[in-house]
Amino acid sequence: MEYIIISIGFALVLLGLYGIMYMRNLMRIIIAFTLFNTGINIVMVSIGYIRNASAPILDAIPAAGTTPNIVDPVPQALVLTAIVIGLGVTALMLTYVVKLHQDKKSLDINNFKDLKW
Amino acid sequence: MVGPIYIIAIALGLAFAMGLFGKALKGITGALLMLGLAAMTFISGQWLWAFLTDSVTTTQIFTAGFKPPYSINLQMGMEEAILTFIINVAGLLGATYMYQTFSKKGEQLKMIFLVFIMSMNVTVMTRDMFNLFVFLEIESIALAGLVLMSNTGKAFQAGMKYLIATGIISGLLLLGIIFAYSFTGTLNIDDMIGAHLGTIKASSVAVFLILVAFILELKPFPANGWGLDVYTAAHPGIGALVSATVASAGVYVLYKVMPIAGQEWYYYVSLIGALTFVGSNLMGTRQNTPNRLLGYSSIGQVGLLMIILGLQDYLGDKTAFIAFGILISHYAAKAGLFWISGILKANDIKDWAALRKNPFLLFLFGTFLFALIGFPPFPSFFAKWELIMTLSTQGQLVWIAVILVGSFIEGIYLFRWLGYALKLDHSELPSLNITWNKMIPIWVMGMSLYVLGVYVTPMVEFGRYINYIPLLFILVMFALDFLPVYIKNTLSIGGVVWYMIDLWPRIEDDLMRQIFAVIFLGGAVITLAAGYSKKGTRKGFYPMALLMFAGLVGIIEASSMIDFFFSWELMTAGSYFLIIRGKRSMPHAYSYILFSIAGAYAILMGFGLAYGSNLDAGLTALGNISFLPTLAYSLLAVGFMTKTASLGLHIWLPGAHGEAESDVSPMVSAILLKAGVFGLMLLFLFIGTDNPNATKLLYVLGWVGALTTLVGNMSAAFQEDAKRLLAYSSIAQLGYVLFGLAIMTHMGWMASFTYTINHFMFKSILFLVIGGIVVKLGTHNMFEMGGMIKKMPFSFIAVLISIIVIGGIPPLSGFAGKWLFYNAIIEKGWYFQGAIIFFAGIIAFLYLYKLIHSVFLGQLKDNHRNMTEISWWILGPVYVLIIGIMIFSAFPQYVLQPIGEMLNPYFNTEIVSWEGTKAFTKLGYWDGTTIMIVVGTAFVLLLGWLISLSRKAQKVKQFNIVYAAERPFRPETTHVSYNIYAGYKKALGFLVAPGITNFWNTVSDMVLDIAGWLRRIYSGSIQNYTLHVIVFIVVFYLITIGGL
Amino acid sequence: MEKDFDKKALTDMYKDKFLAPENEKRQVAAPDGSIIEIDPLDDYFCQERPKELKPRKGAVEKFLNWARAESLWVLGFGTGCGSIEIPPLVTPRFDMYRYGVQMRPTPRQSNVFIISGYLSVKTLKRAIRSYEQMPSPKYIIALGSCTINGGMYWDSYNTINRLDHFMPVDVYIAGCMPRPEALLAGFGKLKELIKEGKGEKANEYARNFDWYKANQKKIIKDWNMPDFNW
Amino acid sequence: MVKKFLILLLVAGMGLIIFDLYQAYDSKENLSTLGEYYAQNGAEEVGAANLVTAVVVTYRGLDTLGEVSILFLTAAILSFALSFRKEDEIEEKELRPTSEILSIASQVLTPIIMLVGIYIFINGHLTPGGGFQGGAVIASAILLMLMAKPKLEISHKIIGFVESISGLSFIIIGALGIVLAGGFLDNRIMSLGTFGTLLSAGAIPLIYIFVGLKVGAELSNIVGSMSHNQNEK
Amino acid sequence: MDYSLTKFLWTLLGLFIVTNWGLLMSSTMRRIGARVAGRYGIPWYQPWIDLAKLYSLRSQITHGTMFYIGPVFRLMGGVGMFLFMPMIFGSALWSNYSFSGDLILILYFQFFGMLGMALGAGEGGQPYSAIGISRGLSQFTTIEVPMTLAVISLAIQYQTFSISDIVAAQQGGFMNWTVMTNPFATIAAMLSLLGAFGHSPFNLVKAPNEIPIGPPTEYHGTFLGVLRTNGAILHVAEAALFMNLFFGGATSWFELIIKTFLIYFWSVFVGTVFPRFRIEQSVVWFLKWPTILGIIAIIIYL
Repeated sequence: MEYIIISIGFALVLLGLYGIMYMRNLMRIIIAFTLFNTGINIVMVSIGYIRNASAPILDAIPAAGTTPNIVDPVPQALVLTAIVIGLGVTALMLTYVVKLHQDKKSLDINNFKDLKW
Repeated sequence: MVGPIYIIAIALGLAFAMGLFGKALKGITGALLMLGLAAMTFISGQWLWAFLTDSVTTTQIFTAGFKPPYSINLQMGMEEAILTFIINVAGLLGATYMYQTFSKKGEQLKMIFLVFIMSMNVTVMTRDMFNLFVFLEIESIALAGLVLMSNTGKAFQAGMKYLIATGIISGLLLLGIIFAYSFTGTLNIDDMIGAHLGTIKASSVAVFLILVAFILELKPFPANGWGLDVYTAAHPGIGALVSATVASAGVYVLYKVMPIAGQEWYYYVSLIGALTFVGSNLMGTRQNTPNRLLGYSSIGQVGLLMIILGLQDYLGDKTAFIAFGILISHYAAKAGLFWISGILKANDIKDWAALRKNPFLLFLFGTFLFALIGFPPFPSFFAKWELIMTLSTQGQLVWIAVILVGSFIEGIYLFRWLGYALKLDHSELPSLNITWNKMIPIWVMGMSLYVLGVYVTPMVEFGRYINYIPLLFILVMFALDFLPVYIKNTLSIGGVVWYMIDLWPRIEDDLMRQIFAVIFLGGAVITLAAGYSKKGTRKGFYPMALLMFAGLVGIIEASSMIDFFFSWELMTAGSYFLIIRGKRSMPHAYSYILFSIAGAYAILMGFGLAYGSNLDAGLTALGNISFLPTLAYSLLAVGFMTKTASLGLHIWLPGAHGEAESDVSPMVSAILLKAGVFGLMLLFLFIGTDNPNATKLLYVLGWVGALTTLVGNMSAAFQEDAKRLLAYSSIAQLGYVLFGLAIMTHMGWMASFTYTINHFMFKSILFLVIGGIVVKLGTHNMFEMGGMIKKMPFSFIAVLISIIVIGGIPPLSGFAGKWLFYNAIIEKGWYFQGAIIFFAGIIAFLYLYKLIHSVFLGQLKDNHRNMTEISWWILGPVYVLIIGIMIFSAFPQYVLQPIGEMLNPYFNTEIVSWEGTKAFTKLGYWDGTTIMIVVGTAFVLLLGWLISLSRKAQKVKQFNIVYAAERPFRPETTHVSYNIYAGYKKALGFLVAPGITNFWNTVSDMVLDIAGWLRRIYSGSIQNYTLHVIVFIVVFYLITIGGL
Repeated sequence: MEKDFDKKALTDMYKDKFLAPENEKRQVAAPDGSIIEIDPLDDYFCQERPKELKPRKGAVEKFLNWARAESLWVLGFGTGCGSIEIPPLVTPRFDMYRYGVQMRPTPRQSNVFIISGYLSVKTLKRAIRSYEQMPSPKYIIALGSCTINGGMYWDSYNTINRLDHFMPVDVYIAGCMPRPEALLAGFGKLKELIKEGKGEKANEYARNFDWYKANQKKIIKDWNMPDFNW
Repeated sequence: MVKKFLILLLVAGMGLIIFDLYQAYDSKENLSTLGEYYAQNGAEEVGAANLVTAVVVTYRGLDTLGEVSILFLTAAILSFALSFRKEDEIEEKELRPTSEILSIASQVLTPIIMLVGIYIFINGHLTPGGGFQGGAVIASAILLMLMAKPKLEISHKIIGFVESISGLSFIIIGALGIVLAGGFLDNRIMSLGTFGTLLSAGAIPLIYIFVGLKVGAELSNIVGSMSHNQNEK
Repeated sequence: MDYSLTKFLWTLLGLFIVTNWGLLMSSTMRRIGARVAGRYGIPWYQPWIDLAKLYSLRSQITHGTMFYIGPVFRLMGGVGMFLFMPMIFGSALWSNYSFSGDLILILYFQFFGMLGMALGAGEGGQPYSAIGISRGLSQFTTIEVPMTLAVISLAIQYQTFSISDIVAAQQGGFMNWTVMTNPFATIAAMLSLLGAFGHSPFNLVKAPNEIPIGPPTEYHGTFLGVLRTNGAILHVAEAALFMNLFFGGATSWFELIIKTFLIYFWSVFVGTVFPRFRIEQSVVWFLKWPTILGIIAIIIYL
């Protein structure tokens, strides 16, 4: 199960990368980027997964020396942060796209080569 | 002490609060911003001070009340203190600089700015991997926001590229972190280091991803197009911060996480650093947009830092000093440069000529550039020194070469830039409108470079011996630059004389140093005295001239290699500024400084080898190089030969000396070149006579010297420009000196000394006189002169005596050199080199005659009819020198005999013995005094005889000549000067075909072509930049883990 | 010898008209910006008049005259068709070196000027210049009848008829053309004259300088040189 | 074509790296050191039933501060970037009126959604969810409003006020941790309370309230800026 | 160091002899040349007459100080060469002032006169002079190459630069002369001598009708007299130098006269036979065969 999930995550990462490199429309690039991000998030979550364990929400304080059968809470916490960061970056990218579109009335990346060499 | 955590609290609290005050209290947000940054600076400054005074040790700051690895912890140590301090200072100064911009564009920018600075503080301090990631993201998002400040299409594009690239990088970083976590079960960096992830096959991919992400954050070549665009398009105030602080923080972060990967990976970091350093600088050579150029340079510097980080195993405990020396120089210089760029708002580095409208800015600009290159007294100089020395103790020659090559390439564009700023026409450029808040940050950065330079000096071995007194005097002269020439001149001469008196007791036992002290400082007095002929204030001349002389004296005084090299670089800098003062000197000063830097780096490497062999930085280490001695000696010799302008390395000289000002030419020709001679003498004395490692080198140098004289003299004969002719003559004369030294016998050295002394005197005379004439006549071209003997008889006599000396005609002192040479070459057995030397000596007559005939004899031109004698301020010193020549000619024994005795201990070869006024060798004899008497008597008798025979000669005018029964039409058509040796050129001109110039031209064209070709990878397309990043990752992966 | 026209009017007429352009006053700018007035004739040429140089007295002068006579250096300047007669003198057949007669390429080193045939006005100017540039004592040998009365060119529009109106002649060699033998004979005559102390025509030229100049200027209309060419 | 091939080649290369990662990945049976510590001691130390919340708010509180900063930054950048433009570009665009269903449904749903959001962040230490999630839900309510009434002008003043106050409070609570408890962002400035109740886990609910408000405000701000910008096209 | 009046007078006497011998030699050579052409040529005493005439010309001009001093320099060059050369081997009186310098001094003293001539002619403002000098200097540079090689070869051979010592080493029969012991150096030097004397084929410097007599175009009267005097001295001195270096020196004035005559005759002989070289041809010529011979002369001692 976890292998499938992590594979999906990895596949999304690769797909995202391919999209970023291949797409010419800025919006599509951003979508590819979110795919990429999502893929990573999936991988992160699945890293913390432990077979047959429950969510890291405890009903009671565990007795000393015993470990409750839960999945690793750390990747989940991390992925929370990662998602928010991804959100911020995506929002920022969209802002940029808005500005770029205002500037050139186009979303084709080939029109944005003013800076080179 | 205030805890570093408050840096975060203050920054974020203020940022949040700004929204609260909103529009109601708009005015206050600016003050809040400054206050907040000041507070952050204070906190980190306080820690830094505590560390500097050793009152604290490295402190861990825990959050949430739990110990790591369970919670995030920050660390405040010496390194963190320095970095947070410089980041915050840059933030404070940057905010000061952008104060108006900020208040115009609303409070959001201020918030973003605060968070931006804060995030870098945290990235430096945090010891948690994921936290590092979070704040890196904050940093890059804030930066993307700040880029928007420019509100231009280009800025949007740059920001977009930046976002996408960093997005991919951070995604990969995240992958790496999570897998590292999965392997180690911790997110704490120190724990991860303990886990030795890099060595385990399975976890090495995670390490790879982390490492490559942090490397990519540093914008390695070639995956750095997005970074460059940010530099180009961002507001220069932001560019300054990106270059100064983001790069610093990024480097430190890499330094922090590198141990996770382990030492196996360091090598690759260095490799990427080298690629970046060289590649980025190489492409910078084709760049004309100032901000982008600065971007290339920044990336290059970061590459250098990556090299250093990667080599930290070799560098050991010196890593910190070296890295910080380079980092801080880069930091201050880049920030200052970006800020200056913001003031100028120029799109082309050629427009930086507008800097001349504000001398202070120009001064600061120069300071920054020299700090970047690594000139003394800036910290980067000492850092580079330590870097090279330490690397060479480890035998890392290739790294030394890479670093020096990269630095040299950096010099190519930086000095082109400086030249443009110093020389290009700025009449049509707009004048500068500078507010105090823009000026203060630049001043702070500029001054801090000097202060830091002096501060770190004692940290280097032997550094405490470096003498800063002359530099202080120069600083005073800078301050007094508004005074008129005669006051400054008197002060300068006074300073030089005072220093001479001060110096003399210290070199009392060392005749060689005494001779060079007289040449350098006596020459200084003489050439400076000629400066009285100038009017006005002559801005900038005196500090630079004194800088050069200070460097020269420093070389004499130096007891250690660092002292020597320090002075050597000072001299180079001073002389560069002197040379570039000429009207058309820009390209020549440029090639001068490039050759000088290359030479200096060769010397540096040579010193490195010497240091590496002995672990001793004293000059005496040169005498005992066990590690690659031949290479070391060759490098040192080549380094010194760039100053003596030996064949192959001479192409800078004609232009540089020819186009310089009239009293600068003698300084750089008669005096400056002797620095190279002094260096060679030192080197050869340390090499010793029977050093098996240097035999071949000396043999080659002998040939080089001989061919230099031949080519120099022959080129001089075909010159039409009077000062260039003299310049080529200098090349040739220094060829003699080099040849004599390479002979490595008592007599060869005597000859070299004789030539050195003579060349000092006659070339001073010639350049002073010809320089004065060139100024008066308003032309360099000899064929436009003529007939000056009637207008300037005293100049004529001076030149006549000089050329008799150059020609080696008895009875004047030039013959002494020739005579010694004949003896030396027969003794040494270098017959063919000797024959070439003498062939060249006779060719000298061609240019000597051309010079004196074209200028003084022949037909007087119409527009020179009212000429009068050149200034007595020039002739005065000249006649002092002529008296010197006469004394040396009549009583050579008083000079040569002590020199001989000084040389005796060094050589066991045939010596020159003296019997009163007569010199003996095994082969022959020579009596200067008697010759003088005999020739003088006979000459007077013959002259008397001729006068008695023809008393009544009618004085006639210039056209009273027989002209095939016709009469001349114009003086111009009657003056034979242009291409006077046409037949000779036809026969032997092929020998001086500009092959060497063409060679260097081809080399530079090739470099520029490669750069132009390479930089096409930066096609401007977002996708291409993404591709570069991915290519970089994949290739790096294939090389490291894939085992390619 | 007097021609039937008003010579003063003629010289005045041509005085301004034929001032060569290069002799006109002009202004040039010095490097320092000041303007310099150039008067070519005065600035480029020495304007001194020739002086009469008295011979020494007695035996010294006699010895020197002998030396001068035995060392006749001839200016290599062929003025007319007669110049073809001079080169044979150096051939084995005539071998003038035997008599101490040598050719020199420059007037500064010559003593003897052979006016070898007719003189066109143009050549006259050059001849005068060359003659004046020779150091004194100097001698003129006039070769052929053209130098005596114009010869076959007596009514030519641009040759002179009587050489001694323009330059003092020491020896005339008549004929059209005289052969090299005659030239050698002429040298012999000249030697005699010098040895007798009669070779003082240079002084005569200086003495009657104004007269010669008036004659020369009357004929030479584009007089573009100083009065005496040193 | 060459480029396409190159891209595929590069993706293949990246695939190689990822394959390596994949190979390195191993299905886990046990918690990692860190996870184990949290599982064993998290509830006791922090008092939060939701361990993820414990980690997010307390153990890795600095990260959370960073996250908040990121959203804050994004909002600030957006409102900054989208506010300036050349004057001539500003022109009102005719918009199609929204459908009846949407406008009426939004009036009904908005308060409910808001309430759900508040619930989520108040109970963040007990149930799945928290400040970010709750904030996002609140923002979605605002989005719904905006969709229903495109001309709606959201009061930046109020949003900004909420945002700043909550942000400042977060910082102040964090700083109080240094004074009153073990370190910055330590939640134990208040009593941990009874495990599993609403008023437990020290300052976590407080922090989450502020975070939730702040996130909600920031996201609303973002959405509002975007919508405002779109209106002016 | 002998600065006595006796020495001075003897030297003066030597100078007088040398001058007269030089004049006689030049007229003799011209007579020989004339005989080759089938003429009688000048009388043997013609040079003296010419000198007398030149010194007694009445009018004279000068272009300036250097024009005036130039010939003095030139004469000084010739006289100096004489002064610093031992003329007669073994004679203290006829060794002149050669104790103040060796062979190198003499080699370099040649330039003294050359420079003076060049400067004096230059001040004349006469373009022909300058052209002549430029040719002369150009040619001179390469003339000196085989000469230098030969001198180096000699120095290796005899291990001395002292002329007296070189002559001493050649005593004891003509088989000891350098011309026999070191023929390559001798030939190289003798070829270089052709240029030094400036006879055809190397007389483009003074091309009489192209650039009227070259450097001395403007010189006349006394100046020319001085130059001619110098020519006489210089020719003998140079020939004597070659005699000392290659032909065993001279033990008496008679021997000196014979040897210098023959050496001088060598250049006249070549000059009578060969036509004139252009300057770029002569420059290259000296760098060819004479230089190669010079190099061989050194190689045999390596």
